[in-house]
Amino acid sequence: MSEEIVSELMRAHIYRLASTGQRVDGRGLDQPRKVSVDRAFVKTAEGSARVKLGNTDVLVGIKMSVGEPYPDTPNTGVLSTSVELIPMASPTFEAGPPRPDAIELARVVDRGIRESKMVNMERLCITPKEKVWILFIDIHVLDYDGNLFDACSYAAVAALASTVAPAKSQGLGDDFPLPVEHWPVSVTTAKIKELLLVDPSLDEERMADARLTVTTDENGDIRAMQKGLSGSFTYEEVKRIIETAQRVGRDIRPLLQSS
Amino acid sequence: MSEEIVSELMRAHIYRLASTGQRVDGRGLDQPRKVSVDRAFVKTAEGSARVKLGNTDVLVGIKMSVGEPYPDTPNTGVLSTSVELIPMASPTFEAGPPRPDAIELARVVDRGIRESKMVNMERLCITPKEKVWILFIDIHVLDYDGNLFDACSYAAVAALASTVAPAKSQGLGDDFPLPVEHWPVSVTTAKIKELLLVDPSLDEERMADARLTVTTDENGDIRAMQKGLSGSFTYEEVKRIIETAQRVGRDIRPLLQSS
Amino acid sequence: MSEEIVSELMRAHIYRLASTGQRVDGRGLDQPRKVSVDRAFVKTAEGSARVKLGNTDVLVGIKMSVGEPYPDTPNTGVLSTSVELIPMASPTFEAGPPRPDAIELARVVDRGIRESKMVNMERLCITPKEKVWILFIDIHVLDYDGNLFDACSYAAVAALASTVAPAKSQGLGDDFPLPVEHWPVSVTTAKIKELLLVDPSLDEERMADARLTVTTDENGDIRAMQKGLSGSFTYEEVKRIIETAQRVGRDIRPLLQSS
Amino acid sequence: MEDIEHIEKEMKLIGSDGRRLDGRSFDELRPIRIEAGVLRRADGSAYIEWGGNKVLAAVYGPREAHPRHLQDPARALVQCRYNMAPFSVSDRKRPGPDRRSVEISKVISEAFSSVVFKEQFPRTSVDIFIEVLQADAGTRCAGLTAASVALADAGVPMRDLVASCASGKIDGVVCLDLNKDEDNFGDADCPMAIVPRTGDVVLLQMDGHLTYDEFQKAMGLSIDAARRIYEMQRDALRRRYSVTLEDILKESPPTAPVAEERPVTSEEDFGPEGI
Amino acid sequence: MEDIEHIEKEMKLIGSDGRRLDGRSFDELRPIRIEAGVLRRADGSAYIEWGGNKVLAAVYGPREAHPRHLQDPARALVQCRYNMAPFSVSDRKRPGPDRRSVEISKVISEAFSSVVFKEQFPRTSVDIFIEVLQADAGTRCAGLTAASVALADAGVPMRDLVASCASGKIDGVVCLDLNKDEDNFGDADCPMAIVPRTGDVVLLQMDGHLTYDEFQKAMGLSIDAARRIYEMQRDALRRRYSVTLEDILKESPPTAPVAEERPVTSEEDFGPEGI
Amino acid sequence: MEDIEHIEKEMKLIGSDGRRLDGRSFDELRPIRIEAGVLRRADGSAYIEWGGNKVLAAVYGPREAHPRHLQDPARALVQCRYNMAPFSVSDRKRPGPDRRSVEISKVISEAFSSVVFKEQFPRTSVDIFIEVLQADAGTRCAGLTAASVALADAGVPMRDLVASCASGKIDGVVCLDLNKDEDNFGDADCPMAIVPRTGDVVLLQMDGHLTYDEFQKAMGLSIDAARRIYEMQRDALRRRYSVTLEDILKESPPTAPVAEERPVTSEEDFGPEGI
Repeated sequence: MSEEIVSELMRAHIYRLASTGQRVDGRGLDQPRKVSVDRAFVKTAEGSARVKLGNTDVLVGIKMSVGEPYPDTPNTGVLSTSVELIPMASPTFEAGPPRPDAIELARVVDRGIRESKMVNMERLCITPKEKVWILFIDIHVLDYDGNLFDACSYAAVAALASTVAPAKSQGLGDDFPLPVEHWPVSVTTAKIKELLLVDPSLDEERMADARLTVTTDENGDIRAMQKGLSGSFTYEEVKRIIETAQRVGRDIRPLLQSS
Repeated sequence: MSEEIVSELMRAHIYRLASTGQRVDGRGLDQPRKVSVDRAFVKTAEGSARVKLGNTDVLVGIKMSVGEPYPDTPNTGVLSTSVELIPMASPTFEAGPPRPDAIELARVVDRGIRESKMVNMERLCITPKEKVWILFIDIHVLDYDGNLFDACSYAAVAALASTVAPAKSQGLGDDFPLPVEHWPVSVTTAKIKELLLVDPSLDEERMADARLTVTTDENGDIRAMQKGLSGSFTYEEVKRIIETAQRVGRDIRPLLQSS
Repeated sequence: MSEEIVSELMRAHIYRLASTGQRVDGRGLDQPRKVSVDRAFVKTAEGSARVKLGNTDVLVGIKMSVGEPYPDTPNTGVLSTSVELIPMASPTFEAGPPRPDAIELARVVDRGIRESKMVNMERLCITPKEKVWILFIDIHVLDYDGNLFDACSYAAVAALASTVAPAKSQGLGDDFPLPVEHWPVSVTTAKIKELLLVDPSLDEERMADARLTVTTDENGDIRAMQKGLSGSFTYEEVKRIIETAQRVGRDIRPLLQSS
Repeated sequence: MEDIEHIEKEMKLIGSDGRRLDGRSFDELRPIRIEAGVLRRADGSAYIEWGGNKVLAAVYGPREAHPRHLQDPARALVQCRYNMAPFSVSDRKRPGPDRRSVEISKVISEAFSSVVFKEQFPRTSVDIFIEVLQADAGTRCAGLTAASVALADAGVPMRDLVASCASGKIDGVVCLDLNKDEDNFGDADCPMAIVPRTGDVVLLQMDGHLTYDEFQKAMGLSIDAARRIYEMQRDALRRRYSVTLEDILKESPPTAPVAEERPVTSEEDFGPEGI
Repeated sequence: MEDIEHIEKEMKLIGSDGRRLDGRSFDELRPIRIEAGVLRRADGSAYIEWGGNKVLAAVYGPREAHPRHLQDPARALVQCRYNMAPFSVSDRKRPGPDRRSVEISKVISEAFSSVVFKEQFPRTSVDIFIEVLQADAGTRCAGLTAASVALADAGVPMRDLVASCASGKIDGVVCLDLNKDEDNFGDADCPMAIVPRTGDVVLLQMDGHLTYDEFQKAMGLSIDAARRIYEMQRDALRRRYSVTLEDILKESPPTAPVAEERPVTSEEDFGPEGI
Repeated sequence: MEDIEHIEKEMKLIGSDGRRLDGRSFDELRPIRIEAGVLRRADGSAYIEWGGNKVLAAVYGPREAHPRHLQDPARALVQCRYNMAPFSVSDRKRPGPDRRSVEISKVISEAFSSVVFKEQFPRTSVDIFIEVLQADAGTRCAGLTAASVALADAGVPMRDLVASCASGKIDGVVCLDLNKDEDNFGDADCPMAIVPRTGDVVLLQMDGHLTYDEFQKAMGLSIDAARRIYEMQRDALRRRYSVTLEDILKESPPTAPVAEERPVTSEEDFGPEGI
């Protein structure tokens, strides 16, 4: 577990480097790590994507089944997002029911997708008040090297975009791809003292004072935000972070869209 | 937590005073604390009451919904009572599933209401075997200064008496007040050595050897009893306690009935 | 709890004796303890049996109710086996949800019954896809002196053989005994160093390196096997154990069949 | 099923001859049989059949209480776990404690707390396990009565045994020891437990509808019955430790006597009669 | 019910006069009333009514953190538990934390972590309890605002109070402090909390759809409102510790002042105004 | 869906040419591909594709066992957690362990307990994590096979690798390595695992219906296959630690070799071939 604590030396090194605009892995402060996307990794799922964001490795599988809508949204399908931080991925993850970290992560990823109206959930209604498609987004974190918010979000978006609804096996006509209408991209910035670093690695994340995740759509509009950790941001910093998220989002979006 | 243990000095003081018929807060041994009732505190509930018994502060909200009856009582509504001993109310309460203390408390309050037939549950049947009203009594203890059995019971009774069934929103005719037919009053007596103290305060409760809760109705008949703690009562003491409960019950009943 | 550890002295004694073909309770190495079966112990159950295997004491009750079949087996009844290792039976058992030991035990007993097709589950279908009989095998271990695998299995088999389905009370015609078609017998062998001991007692079980449970039917065919503990078997040992299980099974089967 | 119950509700629980449906008079107990020392692993145990109830009780301890932070440096904890087997009732009960079991476990723990000499065994716990194998109303009284014998069988020093019995009201008549139908369709039930030597009430619960007079009648019946049950408890212990050990419960033969090593309780503690 | 909602969806949330359905203008707060020191057992407490929200906050600590392995040898833990009473919403909520409550508890804990002087109280925890008794949208902001007063009432040293308010978008218009209907049928909601003296943002969440311009408008409204709420918080503390103690909340009379024994915070920490 | 299954039940699983539906002969394995060292955080890891199974295994340790009271002062604990991803099966599996996973975790833990040199690492635990990402029958054998490679990759000293394979019976014919349809509609399945160097059986389970002769045929097939799988395991480790590191699994490039710092096992322990 000792490796879990970033040594004072490493902290000083990261900060000193960052204050000159550099990072340990050679990136600039507002530059995310390399994103690679492998679609359709899992054949037992209706859709899937394995995303590597640097060394962070996340697998998302989408399962669809037919069930009842919620009483207050009788005309829309149901979206359910869960994250398992399995102990395989990090010595700090433990088996058991999801802890607050995993719950927040799942809810933030879910909001990015839900609030951007990425999938037109009304087209997943089969019979109003009675039968709708239920969409399970199951996020399996395989290797944890920082910034799960973005890695999980990318994998979920790419998996949804590759999902084909198994209508035929349910006697509901032909299989069809999910009606994807928007492309949310989550960009997370960490604050270390006065410095802002996009897409923090594990070491950076661990020494961060505050974190802000901003999800923007293909128009650059804001669809979800989440501030985390016990530090604070100035309002000016918030605005800079949003502008960076818009710009970085534009770069990453095509990687999630292409197949 | 040290404050949680009644000091030996305090114990001696309480006992010495009580053996001369007096109590720290000026009451006589068979005198309950002041009861104040605030009805309709919570607008989101079908009925509610906030009761202060001395400094013990309890809020009860009643929610009603439509559901299925139990198979063995197809013609009666369903009553469900639960208590949350939220950590706000005392440094000794912990978050989490209800512990034996809270379960006993909820069950004793429930029995007082159920066995006295306070609410005519048969009139809460909508369609036999299919649809009945379900009555949720949710007890939220806000501030704990002793004798939750009586405080919770008073708040539950007063809340039920203020409850209006939301029939209209369910398409079941006009809203109607609950059919209240009896008025159970719970009176708890603590035994400290050989002395019997009605409505124990927190300090008294903590040094008590035994506890007896007696619920009587408007005729003075006994509807529920519960002995607690690891001490014992003589049969003569039990009889004295019942007689006191009948008398104190008569005094308190009007406070719960008036609106 | 110190009694829970078999002293070095006792271990040496058991091993020395066993290496001469003897056991502390006088048995030979391939000889099970005395089995006694008391049927219909519990009148509230549809079937029951209390089995003593030496001093190990197990009570099984069978309850039946009507419910839905699993979607993938629409024409067969449902079998559900659970074990409670109640703290009454041993100082090492704790209250709470079943731990891995109890889960393995329940699943191995279940497989012996399920895979041998002891009960013809298709005859427990009432209306395909809609209504079938659900068979609950509840195993209550009362006194633990080793080899629960066999004791629980014997009690479950004997209880099933005594079970009468309560069809009449469900408006489903006359009550009928379960359609029993096969007679699985589980025989467990423990390995202590190079020695193989059938039906290990508690002390033997605790010093065993490996365990193999073999369930055979009335034809001597193998229906289920389960290797346990952290030691290993040679293939030759596995074969010897199976042959012993076939032979011991033939001896024990009549005890479970007769009423 | 509902129809049957409805019929029974109309049905009189007491016949024109003043007898109850099972033939008992108002002050008559159901048949009771108690056996001490029926389990091998437990430090003490007892089995009771009381009408249609079949209940096992076992005691472990005094043993080190754990988890440690529960230990009381001044005395032993007395902890009871009352549990119903899934097959002990007509509709299968899901395994594990429900709210009713938790409450019963609590009041039984408290009942024994006042008789066990807890101060003799600081930091330990005396663990009482009650398993209801077949239920027919009155299981808490049956369990408490058996657990009392199991405590004595385990040699746990106590002021006295605890004896327990319920009374109630059916068809408006106060009656002793209700069975399942009487409990379901009766008007009130009042389980209690006393320390027979002193008459101290260590458990008392009531639900239903009793006038003060009726309550006193019910208590009178229960106290009288508890004294008779006390004799049965002592008989069971006498049989267990007698020279001619009767093998009454065929399925659960008592193990060898252990009275020499673990005296049930001293003469002083247990009163002039001894056991 | 679905039909009603459908109708409301068609319904305009802002009238032709530019007023919202409850009569407020776009930059108007709902009525807010704060009371400090309303509970007896807690070390500090506050009650807030904010529109239709009724929320209690209590603080215990700094007290020994337990279980022990959670203790931080260098500083206090700041732990919030946000909870909704089952009857606080129209459809009864099952007791116990759901995923939403867990997330809100986490972001509120983090918001206070940056203002409490944690290093002064190693190995302890400062426990904040927020109970929503009646909910009408914006409960996390109301809870945070009340908890801030409760922390001060408990005498927990802080850099400043935290003040919180949400803004959102309804019918395409950026508005302050959405109520329940506006939240349900609006386009976006953006709760935030700041440290008023510095303007530091300690909580920020958003969901819905805002252009960057709209976001800035929303933040402008919220920051301005938070400063007004800050005054109300300080008023509540002034009333609590004033000589003439007003008995505003009749059902919950404030207990005797404890300012002497537990100074809320030092002059230096809390800015020139003091409280 | 039921209809489809019904049809398949009637369907022959072995054709008139003696071939199975996927074209294999009775003693033929499905295609297997093993890759060592595929994760960065874990101390050791491996990925296996075995027919339609995709399984990851990771190893942490030996590391301090916690909670502490689980520590064994004489040896390391070997603890496996087998888990299926919700999307790994056709009907979504709820997250978290079910009874089947608990049992499989237990038998795999026990299988490795006999090969790890536990006495060298008292008070520690060796934690093995198996994640089934896509399932097609035989996941426990695939997981065990991969975990064995992950243990070697982590440098955990062992007597030998463990190799695993199942055999079963379909259409009355004993066959090696059943796939999902064969498992669902076959007559028996018998997973086993051996220590190849000695032939010791460390895992053995069976369900279905096998005569004693058929069992011996099945074991013969499995033992033979396990020896072939053993070669694949060793090949994977050779590739991992070779000079020319092949980037076979494009999505999960192996990290830099760590053989220098953590020798897999000594020559003596692992047999003359080394790895």
